[in-house]
Amino acid sequence: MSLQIISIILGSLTLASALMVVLSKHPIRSVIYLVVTFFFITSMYIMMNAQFLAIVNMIVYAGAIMVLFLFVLMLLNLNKEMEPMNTKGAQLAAFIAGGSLFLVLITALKDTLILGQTYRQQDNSIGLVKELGNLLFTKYVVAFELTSILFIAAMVGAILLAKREKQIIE
Amino acid sequence: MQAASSIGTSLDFFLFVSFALFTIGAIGAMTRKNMIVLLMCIELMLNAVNLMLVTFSTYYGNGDAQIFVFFTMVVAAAEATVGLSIIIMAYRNLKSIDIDMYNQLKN
Amino acid sequence: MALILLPLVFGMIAWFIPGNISRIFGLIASTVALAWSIIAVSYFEPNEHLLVDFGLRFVRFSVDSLGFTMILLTNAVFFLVFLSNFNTSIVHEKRFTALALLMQFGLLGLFTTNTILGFYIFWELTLLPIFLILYWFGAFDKPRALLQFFLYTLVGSLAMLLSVIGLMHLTNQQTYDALLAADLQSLGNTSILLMGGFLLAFAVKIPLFPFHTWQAETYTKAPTAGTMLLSAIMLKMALFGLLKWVLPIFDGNATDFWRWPVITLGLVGIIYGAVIAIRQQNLKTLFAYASLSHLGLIAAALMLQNGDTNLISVVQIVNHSIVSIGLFLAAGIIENRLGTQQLDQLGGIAKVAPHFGFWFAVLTFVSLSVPFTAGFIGEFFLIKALFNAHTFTGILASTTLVLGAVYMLKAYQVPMFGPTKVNSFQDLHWSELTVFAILSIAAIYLGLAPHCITDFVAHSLTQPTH
Amino acid sequence: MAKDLTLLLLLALPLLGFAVNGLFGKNLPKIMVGSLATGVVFAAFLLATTLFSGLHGTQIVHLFNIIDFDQLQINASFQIDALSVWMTLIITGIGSLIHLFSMGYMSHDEGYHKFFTYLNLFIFSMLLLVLGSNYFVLFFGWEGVGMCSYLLISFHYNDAQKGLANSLAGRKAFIMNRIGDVGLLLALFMLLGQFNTLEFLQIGAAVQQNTALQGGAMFFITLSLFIAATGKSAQIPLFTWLPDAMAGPTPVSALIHAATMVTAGIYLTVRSNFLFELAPFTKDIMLYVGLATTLFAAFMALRQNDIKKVLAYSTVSQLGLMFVALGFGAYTVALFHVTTHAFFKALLFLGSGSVIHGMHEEQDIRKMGGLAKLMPVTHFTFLIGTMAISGIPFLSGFFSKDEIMAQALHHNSFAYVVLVIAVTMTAIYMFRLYFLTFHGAFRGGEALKSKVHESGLSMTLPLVLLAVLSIFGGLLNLPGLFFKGAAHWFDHYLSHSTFGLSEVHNVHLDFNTSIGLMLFASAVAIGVMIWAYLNYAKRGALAKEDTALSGWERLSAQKLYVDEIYHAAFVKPLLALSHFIGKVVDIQILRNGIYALADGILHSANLTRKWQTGFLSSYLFWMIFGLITFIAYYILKLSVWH
Repeated sequence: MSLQIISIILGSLTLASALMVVLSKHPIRSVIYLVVTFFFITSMYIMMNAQFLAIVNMIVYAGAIMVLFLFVLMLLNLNKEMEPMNTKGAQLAAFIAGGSLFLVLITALKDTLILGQTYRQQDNSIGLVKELGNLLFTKYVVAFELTSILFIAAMVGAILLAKREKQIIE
Repeated sequence: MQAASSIGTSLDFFLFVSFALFTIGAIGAMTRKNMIVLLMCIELMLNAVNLMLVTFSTYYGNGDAQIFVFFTMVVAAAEATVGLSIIIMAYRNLKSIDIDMYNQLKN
Repeated sequence: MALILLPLVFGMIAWFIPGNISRIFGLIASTVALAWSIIAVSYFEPNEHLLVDFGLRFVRFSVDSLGFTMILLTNAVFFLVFLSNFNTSIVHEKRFTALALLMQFGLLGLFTTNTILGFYIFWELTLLPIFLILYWFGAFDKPRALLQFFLYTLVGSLAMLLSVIGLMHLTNQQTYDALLAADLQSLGNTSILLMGGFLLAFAVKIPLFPFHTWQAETYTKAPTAGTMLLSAIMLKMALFGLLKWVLPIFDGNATDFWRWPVITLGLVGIIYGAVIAIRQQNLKTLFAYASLSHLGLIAAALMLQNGDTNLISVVQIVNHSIVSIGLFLAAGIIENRLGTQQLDQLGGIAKVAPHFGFWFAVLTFVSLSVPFTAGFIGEFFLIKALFNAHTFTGILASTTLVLGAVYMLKAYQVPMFGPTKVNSFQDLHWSELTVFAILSIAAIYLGLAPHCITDFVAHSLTQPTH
Repeated sequence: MAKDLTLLLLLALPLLGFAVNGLFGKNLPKIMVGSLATGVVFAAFLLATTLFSGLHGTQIVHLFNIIDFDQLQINASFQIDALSVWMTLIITGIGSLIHLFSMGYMSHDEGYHKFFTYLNLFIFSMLLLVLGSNYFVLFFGWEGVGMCSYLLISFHYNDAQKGLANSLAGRKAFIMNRIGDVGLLLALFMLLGQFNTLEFLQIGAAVQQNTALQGGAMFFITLSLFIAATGKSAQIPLFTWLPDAMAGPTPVSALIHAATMVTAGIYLTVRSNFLFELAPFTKDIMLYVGLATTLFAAFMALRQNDIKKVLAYSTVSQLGLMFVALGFGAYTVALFHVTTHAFFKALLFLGSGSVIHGMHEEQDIRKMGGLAKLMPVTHFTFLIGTMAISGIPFLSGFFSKDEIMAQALHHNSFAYVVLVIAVTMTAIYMFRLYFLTFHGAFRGGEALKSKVHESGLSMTLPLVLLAVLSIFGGLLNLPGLFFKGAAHWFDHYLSHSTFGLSEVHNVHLDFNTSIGLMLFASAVAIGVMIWAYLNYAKRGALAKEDTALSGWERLSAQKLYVDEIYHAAFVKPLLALSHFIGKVVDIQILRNGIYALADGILHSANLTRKWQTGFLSSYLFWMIFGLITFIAYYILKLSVWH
C-alpha cells in the first residue's frame, strides 16, 4: 500500500507544480515549475515500469526542450512589467470552462467500466528498452525514419525563421 | 522491479491526474497571454495525454501506445523548436509577446 | 491512343519553345493532329469498335464512329482556330498554344474514354485550360464574370461527380458497355436523380435556358480564340455526353422523366435567346444568344431519342461548330481591326473590305440555315422530330427560323451595309480567308450530302443498346 | 439528247454562270460577264424548248439521295411534266430577256459582275423550285430564291442616302418570306407525317387511293401551304414586303418581284392541287384572301407617285386575282394569268426601268411627263403593257382576266362584283401612270430634260419582244367561242401531263354569257382609258402633292397604314419584349439573381468571419467548449442508453 501512498503524493505534487506553471507571474518560474512537473511525470512513468519513456521524457523534455524555453526567455530578456495578463472576467471564464471540462472528464471516467480496476498481474516488461526497441525498429521503422525528416524540417524551419532578415514583413 | 510495479495502484488515479493536468494546461492556455507560457501549457496538455497513453499501455500490456508516446515527444520537440523560433521572429517585429497583438492573420 | 496523346506531347513541347515561333508550332501541331486523325479514320472500319485497354481499372479508351467524328471535329476545330489566330497577335503566344493543345488533349480524351470516371476527369481537364485562356487573354474588367463562368461550370461538375460516384457505387460498374448493360430501371427514382446530376452539368455547359447567364458575358469578354473554342467544341462535350453516355445509359424511366422538362427548357431557350439577340448591340453578345437559341434546339431534339434524329443532331453539331467558328471569327476580325463590336459604331464595312463582306455573308446564310447548307438539313429534321413529338413544340421551334432571320440579318447588315462609318479596314488575311473558305465549303458539302456523316455515325448510334 | 441530260444541263448552266461570274467576274470585262450570264440563261431557254417539244407524260430524273434513313428517303430528283416545263419556259425565257436588259441597265454599276452572279443564282434556285420532284427540293429552291431576293433587293447597300433603307427593305422581304417558309416547313412535316414521303407523285397516288384523308389533316396541310404561298406571293397579310422590295434594281423587280418568284406561291398551289381539292375550306380562305388582296392592293395603287410602287401594288393585286382563280379550283386559269402577267408585268417593269434609266434614277411621276416624244420605243411598249394589264380587248390580259371573271360569275356573284371593282381600279391607276409619265409637259426641269434619252438596243429589244408577247400571249388559251380548234390549248397542254389537273375541269360558260362578259369588260377598260385620256392628257390633271390629298386619297397614298399597323402590332412589341427579356429577365432576374446568391454566400461568410477574432484565447475557449459538448453528448448518450 505504500506504493499507493507514493503515487498519491507524486500525483498531488505533479498537479501542484503544474498549477504553479500556470499561476506564476514570471515566465522563468513557469519554466522551472514545468521542469519539476516533468520530473514528477517521469517518476510516474517509472512507477508504471515505462522505463524507456521515462528516460526519454527526462532527456528530451526536461532536458532539451525546457532548456530551449529558458534560452528563448533569456534571449528575449523579458521583465515582469512586460508580462501581459488577461482581464479578471476572462480569467474567471477560463476557470469556469476548465472546471467544467474537468467535471465532464471525471464524469466520463466514472461511467467507464475501468473504474477501480488495478493493474493486471501480468508480464509488465513492455515498457523496457529492449521490447520497445524491438517494436520501434521492426513495426515502426518507417515512421521512425520519417521522424528524422521531421526534425530536419524543424531545424531548417527554426533557422530560417529565427534568422535576422533584412526585409521583414512590414 | 517488475514485481513491485504499480501493484495496488488503481488505474483511475493516473487517469485522474492526467485529466487534471490537461485541465490545468487548458486553463493556463486560456488565461495566460504570454506566448511562451502558452507554448508551455500546450506541452502540459501533451504530457497529460502521454500519461494517459502510458497508463493504458501498461494496463493492457501493449507496447504500441508507448511507441506512440515516443512519437508524440518527437513531434512536441519539433513543434517547440519551430514555435519558439516563430515567437522570436514575432517578437522582433512587434516587440511584444502578447498573443492578442497577433491577430493580423484575420485579414 | 497516340492520337489522343499527340496534343499533350505537343502542348508540353510548346512550353519550351521560344514564343515567337510558337504560333507556327501550334499550327503545325494541329495540322499533324488533324492529318493523323484523317488517316486514322480512313483506316477505320465504321462498324468496328476500337478498344484500347491497358488493364488498368480506370484507363480504358474506345473509339467508334461517333467518337471518330468528334475527334475529327475537334482536330479540325483546333486547326481552324490556330489558323484563324494567325493574323492576330497575342501577348503570351507560348502559353496560349500550350493551353490550347492541352485542352485538345482533354477533349480527345473525353470523346474516347470508355469509363465513366474517365469521362468526368477529362470533362474537368478541359475546364482548366479554357479558364486560364480566359483569365490571361480575356478582357474581363471584373473578375466576377470570369468567376461566374468558372463557378457555374464547377457547380455543374460537382453534380456530375456525385452522379458519377453514385452510378459507379450503385451499379458497381464503370465501363461504358457494362453501364449500358446495367439495369438502372430497378433503381427507380434514384436513377432519375443520378441523371439529373448529369443533366445539370450538361445544362450549364450547353447552356440551357436558366443556366446560361455566364454565356453572354464570357463570350463577349473572352479572346476570340477562346470564344471559338468554347462554343465550337467545348459545348459539344455536353451534347456528346448526352448522346453517347447519358441517354443510352439511363434509357427508361429516368429519360422519360426528364424528357419533357429538358425539351421545354430547350424550347424556351430557342425563343428566349432569339428574342434577346434581336436587341443586342454587341456583336459577340448577339452571337452568344444566337448560340443559346441554336443549341436549345439540338438539346431538345436529342431528348427525343429518335434514331434518325440523333444522326441528324450530329450533323447539326458539326454545323454549329462551323457556324460558331465563322461568326466569332468575323466578330473577332471586326474587333481586332476596329477595336469595337458595338453595332451602332459600325457600318459599310462591305464596301471597304469586299472579301470579308462576302465571306461573312456566306457564313450568315449558313447560320440562317438556308438550303444547300448543313444547317438547313439539321434544322429541318430536328424541328421535324419535335413537330412529330408534339405539334406545338414543332411550331414553337420553327419560330427560330423567323427570329433567326431577324437577328442574323441585323448582325450582318448593320456593320456591313449602309453608309461607311469606318475609314480603313484591312481586308482578310490569307489565313482568315482560308478558314472562311474551308468552313463554307464544309457547310455546303454537308448541306448537299449529309449522309457522309449520318451513314458513318449510324454504325455506332443504331446498334442495339439493350 | 436524253431528257435527263437535258434537264441536268438546264440546271447546271445557270450554276455555271453563277460560279464563273462569282469567281472570276471581277477581272473579266463587263461585256463578257453580261453576255455569259445572259448566254447561259438563253441556252437554258433553248434546252427548255427542246424539253417542251419532246414532252410526253411525266418523267422523273433522279440525281442522288439527300437523306437515306430506314424510314425516310429524300432524293434530289426532278420532275419533267407540262407544269414544270411551262414554268421553266417562263423563267428562262423572260429571264434571258431581263438579263439582256440588265446588261444595258446596270452598265454603269460597279457591282456589275456581282449583280449577274446573283441573277444567275436566282435563276438556278427558281428552276430548282419548279423542277423539283418533291417538296424538299422545292423548299431548297423556295428558300434559295428568298435568299437571292434578299441579296438583290439590298444590292445597293452602300448607297449614301438609300443604302440603309435598301438593306432594311431586303431584310423585311427576307423575314416576311421566312414567315411563309415556316408555313411550308410545317406543311412538309405534316405531309411527312401523313404520307412518309415528299414526292409529288407518291403523295398524289396516296391521296387518290385513300380519299378518306379529307378533313382536319388536309385542312391544316393546305392551310400551311397557303401561308407559305402568301409569304412568297405577297398576299394579305404578308404583302408589305413587295412594295418595299422595289428598292432593288429595276430588272430585279421585273424578274423576281413580278414575273417569276412571286408566282412561286401560285405554282405551289397548282402543284399541290390534289391536296387543295380535298380541303374546300382552305380554298374558300384562299378565295377571300385573294379577293381582299386584289381589291386593297388596287386601291393602294391609285395614289402612289413612285412609278415602281404603282407597279408593285399592281403586282400584288394581280397575284390576288390569281389566288381568286385558285380559290375556285381553276388552276389552269390561274397559271394562264401567271403567264400573261409575266409578259406584261415584266414589260411594264422593264419599261419603267428604261424610264428611270433615261431620267437618271428619277422615279417620281410628278417629275415626269411628256416622255412619249423623248423615249418613243419605251413609250410605245409601255402603252401596250398598260393596255394589256387593263384588259383592253384582244391583248393577253384581256383573255386571262376574262377567264377569271367567268369563273367568278359562275361560282360566286359577290366575288364577281369585287373583281369588277378591282379590275376597274387597275385600269384607272395604270392609265393614270401612263398618261402622267408619257403625256403632258415635262415637269422635271430643263436641266434634266436635256439629259433624258432613249435607252440602248439591249434595253429596247427586250421591251419590244415582251410587247409582242403581251399582245399575242392571249392566244395561248383562247375561249371556246373564237377558234374552236385552237381554243383552250393551254388547258389541254397543262392537264395532259400534270398530275391532278386532268381531273379538274374549268367551267366554260355558254356563248351568250361569255360574249356579255367580254363586252362588259371591254367596255369598262375602254371607258376607263377614255376617261383617263380626257382627264390626264387633255385636261392636264396632275398628281396632287401630299398635302392636297382628300381623305380616301390619303388612305391610298399611305397604303391604308398597313406598315404602321404592323409596326405597332408586331415590330414594336417584339422589340419591347426583347428589351424586356434582355434587360430585365436576363440581367436583372437571372444574372443578378446569381450574383445575389453569390453575394449572400459572401455576406454569410463575412458574418461567420466575425467569429474569427484572431485572439488565440477565444479560439481555445471555443475549442474547450466544443470538447465539453462533445464529451457531454457521449456521456448523456451512454447514460440514456444504459
